[in-house]
Amino acid sequence: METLQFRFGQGSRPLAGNAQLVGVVGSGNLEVLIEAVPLDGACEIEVHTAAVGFGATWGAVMEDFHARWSLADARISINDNGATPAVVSLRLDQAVESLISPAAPSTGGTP
Amino acid sequence: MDWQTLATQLFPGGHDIVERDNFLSGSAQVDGKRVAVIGTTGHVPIGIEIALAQATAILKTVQEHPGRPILILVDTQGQRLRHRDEMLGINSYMAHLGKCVDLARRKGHTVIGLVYDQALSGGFITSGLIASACYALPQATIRVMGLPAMARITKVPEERLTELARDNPVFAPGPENYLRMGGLHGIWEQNLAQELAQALAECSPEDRRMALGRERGGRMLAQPVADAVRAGGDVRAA
Amino acid sequence: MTGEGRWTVQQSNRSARLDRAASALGGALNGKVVDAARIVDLLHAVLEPGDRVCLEGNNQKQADFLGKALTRLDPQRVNNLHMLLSVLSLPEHLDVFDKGIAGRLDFSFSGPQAGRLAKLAQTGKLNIGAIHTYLELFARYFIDLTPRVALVAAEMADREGNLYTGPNTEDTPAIAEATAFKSGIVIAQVNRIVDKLPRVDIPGDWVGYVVQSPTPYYIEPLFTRDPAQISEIQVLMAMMAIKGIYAEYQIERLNHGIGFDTAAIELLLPTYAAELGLKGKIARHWALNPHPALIPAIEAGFVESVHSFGSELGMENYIRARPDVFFVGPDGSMRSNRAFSQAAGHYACDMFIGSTLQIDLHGNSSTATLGRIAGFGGAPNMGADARGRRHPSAAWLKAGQQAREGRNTIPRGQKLVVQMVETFREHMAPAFVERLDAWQLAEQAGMAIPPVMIYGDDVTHILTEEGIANLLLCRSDEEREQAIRGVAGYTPVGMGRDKRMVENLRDRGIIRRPEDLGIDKRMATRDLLAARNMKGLVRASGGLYDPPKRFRNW
Amino acid sequence: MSSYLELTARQRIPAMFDAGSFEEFLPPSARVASPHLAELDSPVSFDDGVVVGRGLLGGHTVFGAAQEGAFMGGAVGEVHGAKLAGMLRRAIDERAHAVLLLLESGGVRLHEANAGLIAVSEVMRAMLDVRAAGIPVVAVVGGANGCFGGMGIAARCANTVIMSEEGRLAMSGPEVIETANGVEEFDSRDRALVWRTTGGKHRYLMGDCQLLVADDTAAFRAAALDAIADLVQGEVGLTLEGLLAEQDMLARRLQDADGASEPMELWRRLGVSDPAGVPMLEADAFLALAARHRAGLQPAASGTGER
Repeated sequence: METLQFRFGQGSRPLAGNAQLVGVVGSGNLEVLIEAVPLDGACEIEVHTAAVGFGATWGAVMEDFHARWSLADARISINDNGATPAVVSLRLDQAVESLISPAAPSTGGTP
Repeated sequence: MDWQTLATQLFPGGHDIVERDNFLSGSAQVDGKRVAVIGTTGHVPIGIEIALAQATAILKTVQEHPGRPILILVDTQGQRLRHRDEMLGINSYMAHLGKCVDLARRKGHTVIGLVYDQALSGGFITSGLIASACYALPQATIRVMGLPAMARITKVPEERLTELARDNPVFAPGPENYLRMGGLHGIWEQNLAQELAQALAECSPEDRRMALGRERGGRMLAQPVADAVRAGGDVRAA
Repeated sequence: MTGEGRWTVQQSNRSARLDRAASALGGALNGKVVDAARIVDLLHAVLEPGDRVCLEGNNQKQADFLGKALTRLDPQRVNNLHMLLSVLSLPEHLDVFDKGIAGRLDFSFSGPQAGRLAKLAQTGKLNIGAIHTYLELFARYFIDLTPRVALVAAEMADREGNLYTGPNTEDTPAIAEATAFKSGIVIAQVNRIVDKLPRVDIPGDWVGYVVQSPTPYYIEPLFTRDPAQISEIQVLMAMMAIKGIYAEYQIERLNHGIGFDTAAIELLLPTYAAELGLKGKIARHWALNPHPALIPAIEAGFVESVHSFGSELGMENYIRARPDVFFVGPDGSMRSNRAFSQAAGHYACDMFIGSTLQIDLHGNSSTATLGRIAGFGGAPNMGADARGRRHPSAAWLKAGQQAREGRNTIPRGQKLVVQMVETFREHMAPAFVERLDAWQLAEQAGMAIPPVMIYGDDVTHILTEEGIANLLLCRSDEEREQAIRGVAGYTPVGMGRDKRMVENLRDRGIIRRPEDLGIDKRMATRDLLAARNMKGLVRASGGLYDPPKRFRNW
Repeated sequence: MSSYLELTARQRIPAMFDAGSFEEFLPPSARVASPHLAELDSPVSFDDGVVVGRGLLGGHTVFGAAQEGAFMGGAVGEVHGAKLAGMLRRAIDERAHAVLLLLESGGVRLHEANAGLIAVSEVMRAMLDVRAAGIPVVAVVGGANGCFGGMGIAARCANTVIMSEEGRLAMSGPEVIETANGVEEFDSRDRALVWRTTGGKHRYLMGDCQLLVADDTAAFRAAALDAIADLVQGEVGLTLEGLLAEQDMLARRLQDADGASEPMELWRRLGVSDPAGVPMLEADAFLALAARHRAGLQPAASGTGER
C-alpha cells in the first residue's frame, strides 16, 4: 500500500452538506469520502492505494480535478484498489456532485 | 483423543453415550446431575444428515427433559463439501441446528461446547460457537483454514502470514488464539470432570465473547465498535 | 520424366496414397467411411514425410479428433510435416511438433497456445514460416502453400462424402477447394453420418474420407460478451463512438471487433443511437459473427443484414428465426464462410472498429506481448484501407476527403479504421507506449518484422475515454503524435503532450472531448444498455437465444 | 425495473427504506476500518463493507444493514461483524418495529479468519436475540455475490428470506467444492447448474426462502413491507412448535430427495412437469407454477417450517 497526500490552497467553491461516500473498494475501483471541513480555504486529499508507484499519475489527476472544481474547505479521503485514472476522475466528480447538488443527474430516457 | 477416553475422563459418574455413524448421543452424570450429551467424532464432516440428527437430539432433550444441561462434543473437519448437501440446503440444516441450540438456551438449558479434537469453520459455527460457552482441550485443532490455503486465497505470502500470526491471533489456528479472541471461554488442561462441573455452574446465557476478547487482548475492536453502534456515538443522516 | 506421366505426377501420387489406404484398412473402409478406431492407420497410409497438411482449426469448430490422431503417428514413418493452421488453439496442435511429427508451421492466430508456441519455436522443434492474416493464408493455399492433405471438420456427412458443416462452415470451403482440386486428399471428421443431409456445404467428390468422431467437435463461444461486465467508462466510450464517428460519417456498413468496448456500442444502438435519430442511418449492414450483444439492435430494426465468418454457440434458433438478417440455408441453419466474410469486411465495409493492447506514437497498434506469438487472425484485413476498392459511399468519401483536404490529388475515399481503447488496462498497464512490445518480441523470436496488428497509416481514429483523435485531419507527423498524446490521458505518453498544441488540435476538431461532442459524462451509466445481463439478451430474443451454461445466472 | 443486483450496498439502502429516512450508525466519516487488512497490505474501506443504521420502512422504524459484495466479497471481519451485532443489539434497546438485512457475503473474511468466524456466530446469536425480543428479522438475498458460508446460515436464522432468482443462498461455494472433490462433484463453470443448485428459484421451491421477486428494487421493497406486515401479526421468536415443523420439513426433504442428484429431479418430484423450463420462467410465471408445486404444500406436510 502507498499513501499520497495532496493540498490545493485558495479554492473558490465551498461544499454544503454531510460527508458522502461514493464508490466501492472493489477490484479496479475506489471509494471517495468527501467532507466539508474548515481548512483555511484549501482542499486536502489523502489517497491510500494498492497500486504502488503511481504518485505522478495521481498528482496529475488531482491537479486536473482541482482545475475543474477548485474546492474550498474540502477533505477528500480515498481508498483505492487499482482504479484507472478515468475511474478515479469519475468517482471524484460524482463525489463532488453528491455534495454540490443533492439531486442525482438524470440517467437519460432509456426504456 | 477418542471420544470413549474423553467420556471416561469427563464423566467418572458414568454415561450412556452411543456412537452411530460418527454421531454421538446419550447422557451422563455430572456432579450428581444428568447432562445430555450430543456430538460428533472421527473428524466427521458435518453433512445434512448429521446436522439434522444433532438438532433432533437437542429438541428431544427440550421436550423430554426440560432444563437438562446440554454438552456438545465437537470433532469435525468442517461442513461436508458435496453438491448434494448444497442442493438440499445444508445452510438451512446448519441454521436449524443453531436455532435448536438457541431455543434450548432460552428454555433454560445450559448449553456448553467442548472441542476435544478438531473444529473447523462451518462445522463449528452451529455447534461450539452457538453454545452459551465453549471450551477446548489444549491439543485441539481449531481453525477456519490452514495458513497455506489462506496464503493462496489472500495472496499474502505464507511466510508473512506465519510471522504475523505470532503476535496476532486473528490469522493463526489453535485454541490459544480462540481463547484470546473470546471465542473460547477456557482451555481445560486437566481434571476434565471438575472443569465441566465448574463450567456448568458458571455458565451465563449472555453472549459476552466480545468483552472476553477485549479483556484478553485478542480482539480489541469488536466490543468498542459494537458499543459505539449501540450507543449511537456518531450518528448522522446518510 | 517424359511421356504421359510428366503432367500427372500429383494425381499418380494421390492414387498411390489411396491404394495404400485401401489395403491398410481393408474392411474398416466402407466406401469413403473410415472406422474411427482405424484413423491412425488411415493417416499413416495417406501421409508422407514432408507433406503440407492443413488441419482445420477455426474460431469456432475444431477438427480436434483428427488433430489428436496426428499426435499418435509414428515419427519414424511420418515426420517433418508442414502444418497449415488458421487458428492454433488446442494443445494437440503443438504436440505434433513436440513429438517430431511436424517441423514447420504457417498460421494466422494462436491465442491460447501463444506462450507454448513461442517456447517451441525457441527450441528449434518448430520452424515458423510466417504469421498471416486469414485471407492471406487462404490466398497462399491457392498459390504456394497448397495442402497435400486437409483434415477438416463438419457436422454431418452422408455415405457419398457430402458434408454438412452447419452454421460453422468457416474455413472448410477454402481448405477443401484448395486441396481437392490440386490432387490432394480431404479427410473430414463429422459428428454424425446420416443418410440425408440437411444441405450440402461441401460436395462429396471433393472429399476422400469421412470418419465419425467418438465425441462431437469442440466449439468455443468466443464472441459472447456478458453485458453485466460492461463498465460505465465503456458506455461513455460507446456514446462517443456513436455520436462522434457513426453519426458523423453515417456509417452504414461495418465490422466490429470482439470485446466489451464494441459490445457496448451494439447495446447502445437501440437506446442512445435511436434517441439521436440514427435508426436507418447507421449500422445497417454488418460483416460480423452473430454476436449475442447485437440481438437488441436487430430486434429494434437497426440491422438489415449480417454476414458471418462463423457462428456463435446458442444463437442457432435465433438465426433460424431471422433469415431476413442472417445468411440462412434452406434447412434453416446459417451458412458462414470466413474467406468471403473477410473479403466482405475488407472491401464492402466502410469502417472497422476494435480494441488493442498497445498503440505507439505513430498509431501502430499491436496485441503482441512478450513471450507469446499470437498472430492477429482477421483484424489486419478488417483494419486496413482497401486500396483496391472502387465503389463510393458517403462514409468512405468523407474519410478520403478529410485525408486529402488541401492536397491537389484525385478524389478518392478511405476506409475508417478506429482503434478504441481505455488509456489504461487492468493493473494500470498503459495502452499508449513509446515503443510497442512487438519490437522486443521480434528480437526475442527472431522475426523479420515486429508483429503489428494495424499499421498507423491505416488508423483513422483513436477513441479513448479522454476523447477522439481524428488522424485523417492531421497534416504532419508532429500533429499526429500530439493528437495521439492528446487522447492518451494520464499515461506517460499522454502526460508528455504539448498542452498548447493539443488545445490547438482541439480547436480544429482534430481532438474532440466528450463535452465537445455534447456528451454529458453523467449520462454514461449502465442504464443506457439495451440489455444489462445475459438474461436481458435472452428476453430481447424472445427466448430464442440459448446462452451456453457458463454465461448463465439462472 | 431498476436492478437491485447492480446497486451497491449504499445505493440499496435508500432504494429499500422510505426516502431520506435512513440514519447510518458509525458512518464512513468515522473511519472505522479493519486493522487487520492494513497489516496484510490489503486495501481497507471506511465502512468495512457494511452499512448499518435505522430508518423508516412504510413509516415504521426499522433497523437495517447492507453488506457490500464488491468489497472483499462482502466477507465478515472483526469490524464488519461488530457493526452488525451492535446494530442488532440496538434494535432491541430501541424496540424496533423490524430488522431488515440486505445480505451479500462470501461468509468469513479469510484475512481475519478467526475474528470473522466468531463474529458470524455473534451475529447469528444477536439475530435470534432480536427475534426473542419480539422483533421480526427479514433477510434479503439478491446481490451478485450471493450469500454463502456463515452468512448463508445466518440468513436462515431470519424469520423470512426474500430472494431474487439471481440471488444465491448456500454454504460452500461451487469453486470450493470443485477444488475439494473434483469437477465431477460440482462443475463450478456450469453456471446453470450452480443456479439450479443455489439460486432463488430452487430455494423457493424447496422452502428455504419464503418470498421470491424479480430483480427489481421496487419488488424487493414491496416484499419486505409485506413480510414485515405479515410477521408482526404473529410470534417471531423461536418456538418448539416452529422448530419441530422445520425439523419435519427438513427430514421430509431428505426422504423425498432419496437418490436424486440433480435439482431438476427434485422439481420433477414436486410435480413440476417441465423442470427444464423453470430457469427461463419470469418471476410471475414461476410463482404461479410454484404456487402449485412448492415443497411443504402437500397435505401431509406441516407447513414450510420455522418462520
